[in-house]
Amino acid sequence: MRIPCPFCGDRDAREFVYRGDAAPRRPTADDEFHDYVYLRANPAGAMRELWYHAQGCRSWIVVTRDTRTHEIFGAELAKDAAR
Amino acid sequence: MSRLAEGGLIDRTKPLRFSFDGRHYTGFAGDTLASALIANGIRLVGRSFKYHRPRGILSAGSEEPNALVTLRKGDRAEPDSRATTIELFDGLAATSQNRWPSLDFDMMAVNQIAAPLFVAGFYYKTFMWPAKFWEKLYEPLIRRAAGLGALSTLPDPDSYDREHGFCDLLVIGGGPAGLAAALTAGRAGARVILVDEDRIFGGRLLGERYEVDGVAGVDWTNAAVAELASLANVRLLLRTTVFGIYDGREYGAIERVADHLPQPAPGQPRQRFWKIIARRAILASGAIERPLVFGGNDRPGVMLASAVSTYVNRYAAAPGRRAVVFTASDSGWTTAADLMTADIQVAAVIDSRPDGGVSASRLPHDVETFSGAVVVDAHGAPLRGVDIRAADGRIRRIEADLLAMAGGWTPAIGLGANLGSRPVWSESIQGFLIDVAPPGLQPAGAAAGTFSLGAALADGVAKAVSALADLGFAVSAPGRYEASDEPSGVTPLWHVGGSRTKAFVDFQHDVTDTDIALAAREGFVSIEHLKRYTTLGMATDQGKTSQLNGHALLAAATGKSIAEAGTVLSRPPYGPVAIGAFAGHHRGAGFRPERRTPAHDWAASQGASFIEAGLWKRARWFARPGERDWQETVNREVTTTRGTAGICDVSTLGKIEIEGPDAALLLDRLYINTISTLPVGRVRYGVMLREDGLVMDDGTVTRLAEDRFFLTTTTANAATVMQHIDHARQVIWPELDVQAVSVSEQWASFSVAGPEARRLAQRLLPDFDLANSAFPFMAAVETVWQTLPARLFRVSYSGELAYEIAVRADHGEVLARALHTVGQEFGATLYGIEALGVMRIEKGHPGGGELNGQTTAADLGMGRMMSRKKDFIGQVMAARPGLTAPDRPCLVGLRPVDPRQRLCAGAHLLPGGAAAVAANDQGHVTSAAFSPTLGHSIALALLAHGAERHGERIVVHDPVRGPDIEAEICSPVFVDPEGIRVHG
Amino acid sequence: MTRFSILSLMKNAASGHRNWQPTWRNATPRPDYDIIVIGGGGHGLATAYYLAKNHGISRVAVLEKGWIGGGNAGRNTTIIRSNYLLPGNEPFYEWSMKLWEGLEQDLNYNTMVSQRGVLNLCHSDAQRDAYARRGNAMRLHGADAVLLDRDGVRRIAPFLDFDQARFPVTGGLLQPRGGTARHDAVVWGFARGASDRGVDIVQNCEVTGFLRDAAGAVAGVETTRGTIRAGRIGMAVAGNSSRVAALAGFRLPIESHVLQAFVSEALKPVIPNVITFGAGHFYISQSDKGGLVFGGDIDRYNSYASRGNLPAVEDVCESGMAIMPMLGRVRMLRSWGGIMDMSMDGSPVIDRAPIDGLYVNAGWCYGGFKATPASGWCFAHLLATGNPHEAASAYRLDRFRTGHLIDERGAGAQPNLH
Amino acid sequence: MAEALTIRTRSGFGLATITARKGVAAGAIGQALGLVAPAGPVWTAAEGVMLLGTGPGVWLAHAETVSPFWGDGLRQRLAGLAAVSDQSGACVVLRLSGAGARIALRRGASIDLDPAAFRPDAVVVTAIAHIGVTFWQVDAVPTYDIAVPRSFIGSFHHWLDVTAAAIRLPVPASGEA
Ligand SMILES: Cc1cc2nc3c(=O)[nH]c(=O)nc-3n(C[C@H](O)[C@H](O)[C@H](O)COP(=O)(O)OP(=O)(O)OC[C@H]3O[C@@H](n4cnc5c(N)ncnc54)[C@H](O)[C@@H]3O)c2cc1C
Ligand SMILES: NC(=O)c1ccc[n+]([C@@H]2O[C@H](COP(=O)([O-])OP(=O)(O)OC[C@H]3O[C@@H](n4cnc5c(N)ncnc54)[C@H](O)[C@@H]3O)[C@@H](O)[C@H]2O)c1
Ligand SMILES: Cc1cc2nc3c(=O)[nH]c(=O)nc-3n(C[C@H](O)[C@H](O)[C@H](O)COP(=O)(O)O)c2cc1C
Ligand SMILES: [Zn+2]
Repeated sequence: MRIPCPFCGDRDAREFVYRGDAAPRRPTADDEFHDYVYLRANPAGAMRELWYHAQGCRSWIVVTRDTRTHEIFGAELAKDAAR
Repeated sequence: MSRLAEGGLIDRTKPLRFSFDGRHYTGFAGDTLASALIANGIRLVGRSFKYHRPRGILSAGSEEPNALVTLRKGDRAEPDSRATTIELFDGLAATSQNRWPSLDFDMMAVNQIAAPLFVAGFYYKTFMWPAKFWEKLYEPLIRRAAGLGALSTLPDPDSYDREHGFCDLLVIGGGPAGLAAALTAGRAGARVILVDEDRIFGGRLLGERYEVDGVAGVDWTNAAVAELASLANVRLLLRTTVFGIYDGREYGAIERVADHLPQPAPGQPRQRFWKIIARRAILASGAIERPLVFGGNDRPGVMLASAVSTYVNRYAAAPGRRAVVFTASDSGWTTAADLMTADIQVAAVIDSRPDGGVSASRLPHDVETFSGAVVVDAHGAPLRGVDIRAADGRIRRIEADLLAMAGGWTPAIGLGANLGSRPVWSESIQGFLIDVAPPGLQPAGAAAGTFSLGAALADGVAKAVSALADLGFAVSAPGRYEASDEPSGVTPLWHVGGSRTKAFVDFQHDVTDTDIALAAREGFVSIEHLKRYTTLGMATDQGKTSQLNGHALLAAATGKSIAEAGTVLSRPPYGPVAIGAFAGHHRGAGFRPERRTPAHDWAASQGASFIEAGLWKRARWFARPGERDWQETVNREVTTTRGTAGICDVSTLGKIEIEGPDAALLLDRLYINTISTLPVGRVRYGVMLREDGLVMDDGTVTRLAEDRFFLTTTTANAATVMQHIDHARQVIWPELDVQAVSVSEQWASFSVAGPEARRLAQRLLPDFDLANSAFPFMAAVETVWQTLPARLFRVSYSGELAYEIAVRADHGEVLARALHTVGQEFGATLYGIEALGVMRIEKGHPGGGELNGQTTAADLGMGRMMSRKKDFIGQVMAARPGLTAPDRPCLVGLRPVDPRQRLCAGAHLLPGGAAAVAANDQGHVTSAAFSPTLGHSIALALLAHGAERHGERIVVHDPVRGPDIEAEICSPVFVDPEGIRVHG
Repeated sequence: MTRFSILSLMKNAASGHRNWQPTWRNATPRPDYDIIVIGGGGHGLATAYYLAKNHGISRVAVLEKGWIGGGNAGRNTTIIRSNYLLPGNEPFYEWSMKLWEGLEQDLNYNTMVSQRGVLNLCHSDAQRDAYARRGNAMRLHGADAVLLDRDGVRRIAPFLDFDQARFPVTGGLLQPRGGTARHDAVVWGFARGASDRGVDIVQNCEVTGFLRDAAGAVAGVETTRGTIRAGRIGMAVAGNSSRVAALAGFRLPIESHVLQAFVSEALKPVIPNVITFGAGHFYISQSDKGGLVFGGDIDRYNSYASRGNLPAVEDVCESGMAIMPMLGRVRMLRSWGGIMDMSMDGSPVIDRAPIDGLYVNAGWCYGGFKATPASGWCFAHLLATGNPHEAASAYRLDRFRTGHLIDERGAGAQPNLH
Repeated sequence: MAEALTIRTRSGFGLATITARKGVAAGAIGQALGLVAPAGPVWTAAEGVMLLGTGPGVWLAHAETVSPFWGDGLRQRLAGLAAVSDQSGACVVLRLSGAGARIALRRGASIDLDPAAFRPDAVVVTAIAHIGVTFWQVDAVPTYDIAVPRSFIGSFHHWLDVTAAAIRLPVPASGEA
């Protein structure tokens, strides 16, 4: 599998660390922390997810990928991702 | 000898000696082991899996289910190798498998007598009584009988390499379709990789006698390959099997670099693992001929017709003297013609199609032919004759030592299903074809069901043209090829009824027609259940020749069409791949890289023993002559450090620089304690939590400037913490203006600890005021050592007066030497991580045993460090009841009541007198050591209500290692609890 | 139903095996049941079996979207063991081990439970101590555990790399009662037992929605084969837990990840036990057919495709070669993947769902095969009585809220690290 | 056919990581240093200083200098614009040259090094044999410089030796530049 790092270009997935659903935003209210820490989207289909280019440019990126086909639709730097 | 007098793509000037089961034979360069065996008249090659039936050679390619041998000997022995793909080399030694004592006389063949019991799934119904007998009796028996070849158990002596390929077009298979595709793309200027698993290109052309553009197929191939080789944008890979298709248009392939040699040259890898990224790909993998299912179809001497042609045409080896051809397709007639051209007698051609006889005119002279007829039983091992049932129902025996069967062709589309799309049935070709192809891939030629040569060539061109168009390459004049073609019609015959002997569907696994019927009867009617219940298609050939016949039989048994019954998925690898090839360089000591500190070699010269700490090699201790054991060495290192001074390499700690206007703010959010109040030039101990509230890591934070900090992490967590910080600043709080970079590799650092540490350090830095007043505990400074930037920290892990000195890594060894030289004047010792560990336990500092991802800051006695005045990662979740429960085990010290006894980490803690059951389990020992300072064993432990129980006695329960020990609970700080020494 | 024995086998052989009956009834769904179990994997079928056997409830349907055993039950590396550390886990897995030990006689089906021993290798003092901690915990729970030194390991597995290894073997933790079982037979055996007791096993029946009553409780399911009613519904859909939960309108602390497994060409017996590597991700055993069945770490990205990619393959093979250099010339025959419900603390959930009448059995990660009998037993208990079985009492859904986590590895809320 | 490959260990250079402050564009940083700071994974050079783009807003500065305080100087020049960390001791830089250099790197890294695809000024941060490395092409011979974290250099050499042997290359003893 190749992950399209917005900075480095397409790279072997082995260079990356994965961290799931990119949607959760760190909450401010205490009672929202359970969901933030434990409930991440796990859809069968397109998903925006976090990857860290650990053996590359060290960017956290948001990749849009279909979890059924592994097809990748695009990627952007997490710090630029729409919030 | 069965070698034909002339012809074939073998080099008769290069005879090669080889042995099979200890007997010696000769073949020629260009032979496979199978063709050489055939040329030597050997017909019995192996034994089947379950019934141990004698087996010969079925095919001439990688689909072979029967002719499996163990190739080579000793540590290079390779069990389960297909004789049909082994290239002959001089001195080749092969042995047959799965027989005892010999291939001709196999005791295990008694299984055949019990065969009526050994039907599909029989083992699920028996061997259950008595229960204990399974492991002791039944299973060992089954296991011994099963399995094929034996593994040497010696380390593989060969090496494996890897390579990465990138291209516009990958062409998988260099038969006519693949060659035509590669030529088209190569001429258009695209970057092309053409692979074939054979030793030469040509595919079926090598085994056929067709012509292309008026020249022999082989000559056309040679010209095509020569042209391709002349193109700089084309890469040709022979002996290379594409074994799998993966995401991102990635193709895995194995190049057999040296398998055709007696052994690899020095430094030469045996095989090379390719990862190829191809924008487009063409699957021109051809088609595989199907056997016919009739009684005795597994007997040595019964072969695929196309294989017969290949042996005769390509290898000039005659698989028999008197042949019968049994065909359901036109290609059987081609084989009959090939045999006759080679002067091999064709006793009869039996075509199951009522109108099959029309092809008789294709034969050069008269042969007895039967239409609408079948072979019902084959006799002899090796084959002596066949019983045929003519159209009128009469049975007739025909003597023959070779039966060529042509059941039709199955496109070799296994790779196309690798991404999970099931092939679909095609009525027109009576076979399964790729439905949804992997992105960028198109099948071509026989793999696309385009069987005839002319059409396959044209399809190769057309598919290449379409791929090139996608990529924006212009093709000016696509090639057109004229082929001397023949019809390729087939009317499948899935099963011959009325046989009296076993009819095999899956040869290697001994799955018969009746097994399939039985499975259906027992409810295993899903194609996937059928597979698992009968093991159809699960052998080393993955059912390349058997799958479709089996599925057709299931369809018939359940009254469905083949399209409804469906087929199973082919998974990688397409052909079996040596595990060593996937591992490549990363085995043995090269499994993972090794990290060495800058002073590693110097430490070794000082007598250091090293130990793994993650990827690092760290000095464990520095033994001196005369020391009896490591304990004595470590005791000395600790005692000398505490009494005088010690020097320790701490370069492995993770080191991170954090800069920017918001650096302090970020650090406040990362650590449980407040960092923003830290003055410049000072160090603070800090603890980080994960967002779930459990401790992630601990370390020090130094403020180098108002907006510049230097962090240390534990050796084990360096990468995790860096990732965590990047996550915090890029994902959680991208609005912060803060930069972070790892400088772990930049600094070599050494700890100098002990009462003499100041004097020692002062000698190193004569111009710097190290007095307590000027440079107190937890002070830090960027300074200069000799002419180099250096950093000095007054921090202590050992609990002694201590300094950490760091210089650029490339000067680390120089610093180590300088410290040692000065140290010797003071009687300082070098110490390793074992002594470091003892001293940290003596001081009650948490280490690996305590920072195990399951503890909270409070568990470790650091609950009060958690600031309430700010938000930090983990704060909220750390407050959950489960993480704040008063009965959570917390950090205590333990000392044995009998000071001669030793405590061990991993022991559990039980109240005195309580039964050794889980209900009484109150905690466990996290770290333990012998304390030379106290003269007895000490330990840290996590114990329920531990903080309130100092002075109590408890049982240290360690049944996996030894008897219970009584211990006294105490403070985790064993040495200098007031912390006077560090301030000294 | 014919009782299986060597006698019945011989009798049937005499009649050309023409009289065997279907192993289970391939049922057509009825309009309503007392209990519906979603998922015809090992857990769903075992649940149905024990509902009928232990609780006398047989108006039960098992709804399977494909063919039974086609999920993880048919894809796993068949290791059974009860070598857990934490008090929330160990009693449960030890109970499962005990059920395995009597399963064949109970089911009258040879599931080939083979107690050949599970050996976890260790490579450092710290790891040895962690294994000691675990072994001691197992012993406190009445399970068997033996801590081996290097020579002890060498006696069992002389073919390991003791000399050149990057991370030398220093010892191991052996559970002699651990081993393997024939995965497909477990599915078929439970199906046969359940079907025989009246349970309807319905294949090609995918649950696509839930029916609710006026009070909001579940009242049945919508399926690809129509509406089926029941007041109590248990979901045991492994890798699809999040999807089925979403149909019911709630979220689970689970991510679906792919784990690959591999089998080699068949070899004569060479690896006696189950062996796991401690300095990398690799485990291996040899099937009765002779194939070396092995695997390692998950692919580490969310997936619903039952297949993986090369990095995980490389990692597994590197790790295999690191401890068993004899594997170099062994050829991998097939690879495949299964979708696992990786939970946020690496431990499962057997609990009520936040919706009345709906019950969750999920989060088994890569270790739920060994749990099959106990999971079925405990889930049946919960479905039948409404109360958690004591062996599974820690597997609560609200533990993430309360902080009573069961995190064997200490990896935190990061499913792909468990 | 033996492809040429020479391997030299470089010395006497300075290395530093430069990370732009939030909102500071590459242009400003380049200006402060007297060259064009690349915005992508490529390098630029002027007056003995090279800027290698290794990440978004992150560069590795490489200078032919021997001053141990070079990093501090850089920090002063970029005050307010970027964070600077000296890395002069962090890496061993090897220079691989000859047709074999491309083959060796291709065997190690999953990067398309074909001249048709690889820019002559490209910078690659990747992993070879599980070791995180940074390499860039110096000339069309081709010659590459590759920065290997110092603690890994032994293992990297081991990989390089085996790989060089595998492509049938005589491995020259690595000498100081
Ligand atoms: C490669 C691999 C190796 C493993 N190795 C081991 C091991 O060695 N030891 C071990 O203990 N565990 C192992 N496991 C884990 C173990 O296989 C699983 O935890 C366990 O099988 C899950 O329970 P199950 O058998 O009920 O799941 P499954 O067999 O997956 O059953 C769930 C069923 O639910 C069905 N389903 C899903 N959605 C619906 C729907 N909407 N409607 C109807 N039906 C539906 C699915 O089709 C499936 O058949 C491994 C897993 C994998 C993938
Ligand atoms: N007359 C008939 O009924 C009939 C039927 C089928 C095929 N054919 C003949 O087959 C030929 C069709 O041409 P084609 O080019 O489509 O097929 P081909 O069989 O000639 O070539 C396929 C090639 O692909 C290679 N290959 C297969 N899988 C591979 C893999 N995974 N990795 C690497 N290499 C792989 C094989 O070694 C082979 O060389 C014609 O010569 C035609 O006459 C005839
Ligand atoms: C324990 C075990 C052993 C297996 N042994 C074999 C085998 O010997 N031959 C084979 O072809 N497949 C074997 N398989 C793999 C199956 O063929 C199949 O790949 C797996 O059940 C997943 O199904 P799928 O590939 O259809 O998705 C085995 C699977 C398991 C779980
Ligand atoms: Zn990147």
